[in-house]
Amino acid sequence: MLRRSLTNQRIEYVYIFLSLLLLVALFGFTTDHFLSLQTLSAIMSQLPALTVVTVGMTLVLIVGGIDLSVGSVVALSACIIGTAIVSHDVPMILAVLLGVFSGTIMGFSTGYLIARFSLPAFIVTLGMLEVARGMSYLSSDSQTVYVGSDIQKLALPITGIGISISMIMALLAVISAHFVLTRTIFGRYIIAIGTSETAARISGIKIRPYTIGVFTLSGTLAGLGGLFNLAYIGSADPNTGIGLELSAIAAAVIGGTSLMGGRGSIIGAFIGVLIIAVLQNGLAQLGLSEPSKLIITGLVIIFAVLADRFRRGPNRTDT
Amino acid sequence: MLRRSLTNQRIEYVYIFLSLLLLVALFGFTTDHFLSLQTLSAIMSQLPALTVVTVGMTLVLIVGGIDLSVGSVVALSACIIGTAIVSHDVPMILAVLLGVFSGTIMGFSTGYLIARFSLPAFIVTLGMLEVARGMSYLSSDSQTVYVGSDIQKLALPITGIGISISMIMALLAVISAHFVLTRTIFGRYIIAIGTSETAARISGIKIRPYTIGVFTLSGTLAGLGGLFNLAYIGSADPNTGIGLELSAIAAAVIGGTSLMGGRGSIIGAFIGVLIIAVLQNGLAQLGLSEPSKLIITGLVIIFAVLADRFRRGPNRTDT
Amino acid sequence: MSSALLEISDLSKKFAEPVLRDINFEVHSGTIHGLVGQNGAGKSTLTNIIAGFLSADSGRILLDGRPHTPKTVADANLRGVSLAVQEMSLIDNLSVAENIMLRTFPAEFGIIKERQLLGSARQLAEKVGLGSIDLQRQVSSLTLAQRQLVELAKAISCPFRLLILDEPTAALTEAQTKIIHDLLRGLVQSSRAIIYISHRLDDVLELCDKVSVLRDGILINTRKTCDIDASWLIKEMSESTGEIEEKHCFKGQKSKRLSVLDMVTPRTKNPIDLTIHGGEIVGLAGLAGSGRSELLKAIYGLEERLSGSVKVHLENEQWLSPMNASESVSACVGFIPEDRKTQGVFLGQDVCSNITISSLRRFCTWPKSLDLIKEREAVTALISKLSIVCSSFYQSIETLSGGNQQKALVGRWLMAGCNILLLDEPTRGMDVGAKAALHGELFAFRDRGNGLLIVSSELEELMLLCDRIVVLSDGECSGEFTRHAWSKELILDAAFRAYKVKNTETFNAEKIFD
Amino acid sequence: DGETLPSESPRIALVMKSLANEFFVNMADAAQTHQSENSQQYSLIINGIRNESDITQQVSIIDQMIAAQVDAIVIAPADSKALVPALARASQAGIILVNIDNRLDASVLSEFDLVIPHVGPDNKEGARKVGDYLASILAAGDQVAILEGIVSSINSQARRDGFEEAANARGLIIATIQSASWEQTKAAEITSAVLTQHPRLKGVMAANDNMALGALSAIKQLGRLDEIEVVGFDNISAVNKLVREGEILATADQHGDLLAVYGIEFALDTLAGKEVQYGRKTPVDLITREILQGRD
Ligand SMILES: Nc1ncnc2c1ncn2[C@@H]1O[C@H](COP(=O)(O)OP(=O)(O)OP(=O)(O)O)[C@@H](O)[C@H]1O
Ligand SMILES: Nc1ncnc2c1ncn2[C@@H]1O[C@H](COP(=O)(O)OP(=O)(O)OP(=O)(O)O)[C@@H](O)[C@H]1O
Ligand SMILES: [Mg+2]
Ligand SMILES: [Mg+2]
Repeated sequence: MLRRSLTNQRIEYVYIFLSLLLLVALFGFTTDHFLSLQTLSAIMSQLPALTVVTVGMTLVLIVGGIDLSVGSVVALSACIIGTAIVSHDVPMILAVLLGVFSGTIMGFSTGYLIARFSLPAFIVTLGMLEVARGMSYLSSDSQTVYVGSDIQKLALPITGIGISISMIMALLAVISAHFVLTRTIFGRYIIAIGTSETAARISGIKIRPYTIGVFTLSGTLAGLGGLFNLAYIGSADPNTGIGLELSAIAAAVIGGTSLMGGRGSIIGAFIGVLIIAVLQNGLAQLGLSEPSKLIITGLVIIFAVLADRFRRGPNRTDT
Repeated sequence: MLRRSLTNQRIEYVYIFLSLLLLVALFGFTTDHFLSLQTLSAIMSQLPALTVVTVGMTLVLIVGGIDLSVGSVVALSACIIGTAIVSHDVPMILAVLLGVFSGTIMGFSTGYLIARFSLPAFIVTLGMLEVARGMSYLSSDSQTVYVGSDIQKLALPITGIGISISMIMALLAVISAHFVLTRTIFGRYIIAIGTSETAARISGIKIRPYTIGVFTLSGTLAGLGGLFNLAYIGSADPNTGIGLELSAIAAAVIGGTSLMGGRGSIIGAFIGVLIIAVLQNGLAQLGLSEPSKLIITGLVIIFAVLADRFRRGPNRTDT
Repeated sequence: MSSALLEISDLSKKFAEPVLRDINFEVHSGTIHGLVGQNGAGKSTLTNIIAGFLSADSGRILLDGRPHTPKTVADANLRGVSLAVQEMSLIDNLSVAENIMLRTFPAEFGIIKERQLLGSARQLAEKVGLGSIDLQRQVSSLTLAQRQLVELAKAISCPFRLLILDEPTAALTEAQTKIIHDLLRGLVQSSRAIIYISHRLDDVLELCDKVSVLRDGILINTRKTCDIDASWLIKEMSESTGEIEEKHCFKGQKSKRLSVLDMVTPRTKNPIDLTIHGGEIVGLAGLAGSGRSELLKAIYGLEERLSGSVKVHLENEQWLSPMNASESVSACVGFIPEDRKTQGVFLGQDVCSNITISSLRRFCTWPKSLDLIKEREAVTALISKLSIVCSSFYQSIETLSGGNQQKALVGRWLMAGCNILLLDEPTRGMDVGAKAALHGELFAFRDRGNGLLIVSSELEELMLLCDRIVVLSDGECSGEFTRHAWSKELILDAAFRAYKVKNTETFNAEKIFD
Repeated sequence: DGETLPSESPRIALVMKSLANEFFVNMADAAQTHQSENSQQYSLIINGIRNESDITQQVSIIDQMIAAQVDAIVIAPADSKALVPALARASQAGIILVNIDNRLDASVLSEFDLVIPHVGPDNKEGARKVGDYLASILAAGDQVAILEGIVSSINSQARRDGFEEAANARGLIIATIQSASWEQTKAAEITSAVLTQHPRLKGVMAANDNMALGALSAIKQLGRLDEIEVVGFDNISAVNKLVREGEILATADQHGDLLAVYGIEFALDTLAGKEVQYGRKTPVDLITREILQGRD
């Protein structure tokens, strides 16, 4: 099991990693300064929020769900932290906990609705997307809340190590989620539930706590994403994170996660995040017009799943 | 078959229709002028675009796919028609055909990619969403193209009948799609494919042409939606239709369509469209703040699927 | 004998490893040609290739003397090849009538003629013995047996030259099987042929004109059925006699293991009481639709219990009362469902995780992480103990043959340390050898002092395995027999009892057959 | 019964581009305050659209307001031409119209024989002022980048044009113009990429303050706050603070609060039968550190 799964996975990673390298090489050729430390550090500072959100999304996809609300929850968490610090003089640590916890609560409510009433996750989280966005406008009074440089320390590279606390936390999230998925009962159970709920129930797995658990995790990670976003920009914008859910899903799927549940890889999803970040950065360095950027982004997404298909062979059919 | 399926379906409609009436009554009580002919005519003039897009989406969902690109395709079609008329002096009929046909082509390409390479529809149409949006910026030079009142005649109520050509066409689309779904081989086959692709293949149904056909239809209907949008506004906006796909999916699911494929109703989806339109209209007449509107919209969506679940009983599990 | 309708030469097919090797095979017009072989021998693969669902790697197929290389099932249909598959191809969201007529909707300009559809479907349904079923029901509401009959009706709905039936009677009772056989005899005319796959060798010998034996992807032998008998077939299939000595001695201590008290399910009329002792195999017999599966699920905690309870007895006079599946597993009760594919195994996951899913706690080390090496060792040991045929334990479970999938499911519960096992149709669709092997495992399980409750539609199987047989009839308990005090007639009589008592005049075939 | 009953006070609808954007929220707040101070005189319904450039939704809102039989509509149009046909419908229904913020297109108005009073600032002019100020700090030949909003939005286009004019007039070199869709995060990402590609960049001109905030954070991240100046537009409170602290060089204030109030007053005057035909241009003020310190 150990040996083989490692080899299998390594091969999966190799292919998608090659796509990433190809993209990097492409931008290296077409721009002057893409292959530079500065680009690396720019990309690194953009990664944390999308990374943690994608980790949560991957787990949700594996258990057979989907979470469209993450972008709004990121905004909600950022606004709660920002408003707490600025308008209510809450100490930063407490404010951060409050923000992340708001994500936990949103995730738990979503999971509870889905698991308790067997509702379609797509629609429940679509509703939650609106609700969380409305709440983030409410909590910030629809204003951009400037928090200042204290919180930005999270996003600044630590001298000596060269990467920021946000990034370290995001990497920790990747590693622990990978561990949970491959080496714990929780991981096996969510894979089983995502593969076949009936078979999982017959095997003695309780469906509800695991479904709720995964959505709660995704909400919490989105709350953390809000913190990282806030730390990156230094101000909380209730309009942030629109469309983030689609980037996260794209990253997860490019990284080999199935939208049908039961199959997915955290490391793959992280490489998917890197691909998206490199793409955005490279296109901005190229300075292409907005239409061209959109068209290229769309084509790269399609190309990435196409490449994945050719690697995997045509047998597996997802929706 | 005939008698039986009719009875079943009628019951489904009754329940969702009651939700609609409840909503109307609610707004009737809380606002002064909601129950008026003007409100009716305002709603009627907003319906056609969302209606045809939802019809396409419902068919796509039934065949087991999803189409996230419809909003962008609506914009693309509107921009192509607008630019053709204004900048290239193309006769209106020809321009309209061109615009709708652009939707057909987008739909066909999407369907071809999905069916030929068995790619996940979610990701392919996510890519197409970006591509079509980029193309609509390109075709309109990122400007709102003012077309004028000629094309608006489509959207104006015909004296005597009281409804517009757009609306008549949209209703025709609803009726014919309902007919196709319930009374033709094509309809049965897409239900079969959506229920189980393998079973359909073993039964001797060719999957590809039907999948491609349904996506092409959805693209064409989105193209038509672009025309109706253009006719409603009188100008083509390359930014129109953002998020339309989510409204269309919500309408379809509220109307009883399963996101897992194989089950759905066009009439139900149309009532779903009405619910969404009534909700928007009523909230605007109430003049609530933006946050409250968002939160109410989200809760209504969740409540609608919850009500549907209680009616259907807890057995069916969708994602 | 007339000329060859189907001629296959040097056909090979490989998945992960070769599944069919240089098959040479002929089917003549006017015959019913049997195809037998162990689980995984390649029967379904071969027929799926002929029917266009799979493509061969090499070799040649001639149909009517012309090359036959269908790319899709639809292509093969056009050439007159019709297939009824083992894992059924019914569309749950369509009605019975629509499923039957799926290939040949009566239509004008693509618009379906409803009346004609119903009429034709009715005729076909009657032919297969589904005479009085409501054709407008969704097929998802049918029992397995009914679904199998619908599948058959669907296969004969379009004009065919070659009809391929992959285990058409696996879920049917004897009476239903007889109707089907009569139908098939009538269908074979001078220009048609039927390929008939079954593990019921007596059926094959009785029905078919010729029979071919597949073993490990090689076509070993083709004979006329009049020249051979079942033991010859078994020998050819497996190179061994496949006989198992009956170990029907109930030698366990008579301690109660599981008792069911006043169980009422939606289908039952009267409360049901049942006790399983350690070292005992209890059978649950009854006609199709009599509510056996439902009772089993209710005991396990999957199905709704209207009232009643289950007690799992522990060593020290104490007992547990599991309310749902996960509590049952904690109480060391295991369940293997009748629908292996959708409810039993996790398709797409490897053999290893399919086996260990219910016993992961055993492999947990501090801090809550799985010891993959320990897991691997345990699974390897189990695979060799149960002799599950797979290339490795990380092979995807859906690529295993049905029999081996079933063994893996038994393995799941052995791994979980169950001492009570509930099995629903455990050997459906399994060959003689695999069946015997599974039976051996069940006996061994019993002999370790564990209790079993088995539902099977094959009375012979129950009579071979069980120490006691409880009979359900139309949702009520209509008899209980112990070994040596039963006979086939007595059991059948009990199985029919509720239907007869209820209304002797309107006692109709449907009640029995559906 | 579209005409007001004598006993009923008139209902005015304020239709805006967004209610999720600080500029318009301030506008709405000011209008709300005005209404509560004059609650005898009129009642107010405020609506905004979800996405600043979703014209369709704004047209729907106008139709909904016609259906709600309001007496006057004060609108900040999301597009100068596209809204006119819908406003013509409103006018036909006897509703008084006032145009605030961007000006509706004169030629299309005349096509519909409409005269709608306008109260509003000149976005392009404002952007030019901000651009000029940036240029006065930088030297001719310095490189600047422009961040525009959603490319098809008229505000974005006007401000971009104003920045461009100022830069060209003062000899600044425009290194790149890219859209960050009005968003902070996107602006930060694009700015860091642009800074890599154009290491000698000296200034970033953002078409709104949120994008300016994003650009600022990217610059801080790279530790180049001393070398690069950022200007924005809108004077939202967060940026106002940063201008004061000297991190952002300048922004522009369009006095959104006044806009809505002026618009409502126009409408009330018209309803009262006074003749108000003319537009009223509102000021766009340059906001810099000196100016703010001067005000204190
Ligand atoms: N899609 C697949 N991928 C890989 N291997 C497969 C696949 N389908 C079947 N096999 C393998 O091919 C072999 C033959 O399978 P097949 O289903 O033809 O056997 P069979 O004779 O029909 O068995 P049974 O009696 O159990 O139905 C088995 O070992 C099986 O594991
Ligand atoms: N004659 C019938 N009347 C009413 N319901 C029936 C009948 N036959 C079957 N059913 C329904 O179908 C299901 C069949 O019950 P169950 O599966 O427990 O029967 P079974 O004895 O296991 O039959 P099978 O051999 O077909 O699996 C029940 O849920 C019941 O609701
Ligand atoms: Mg088989
Ligand atoms: Mg059963």
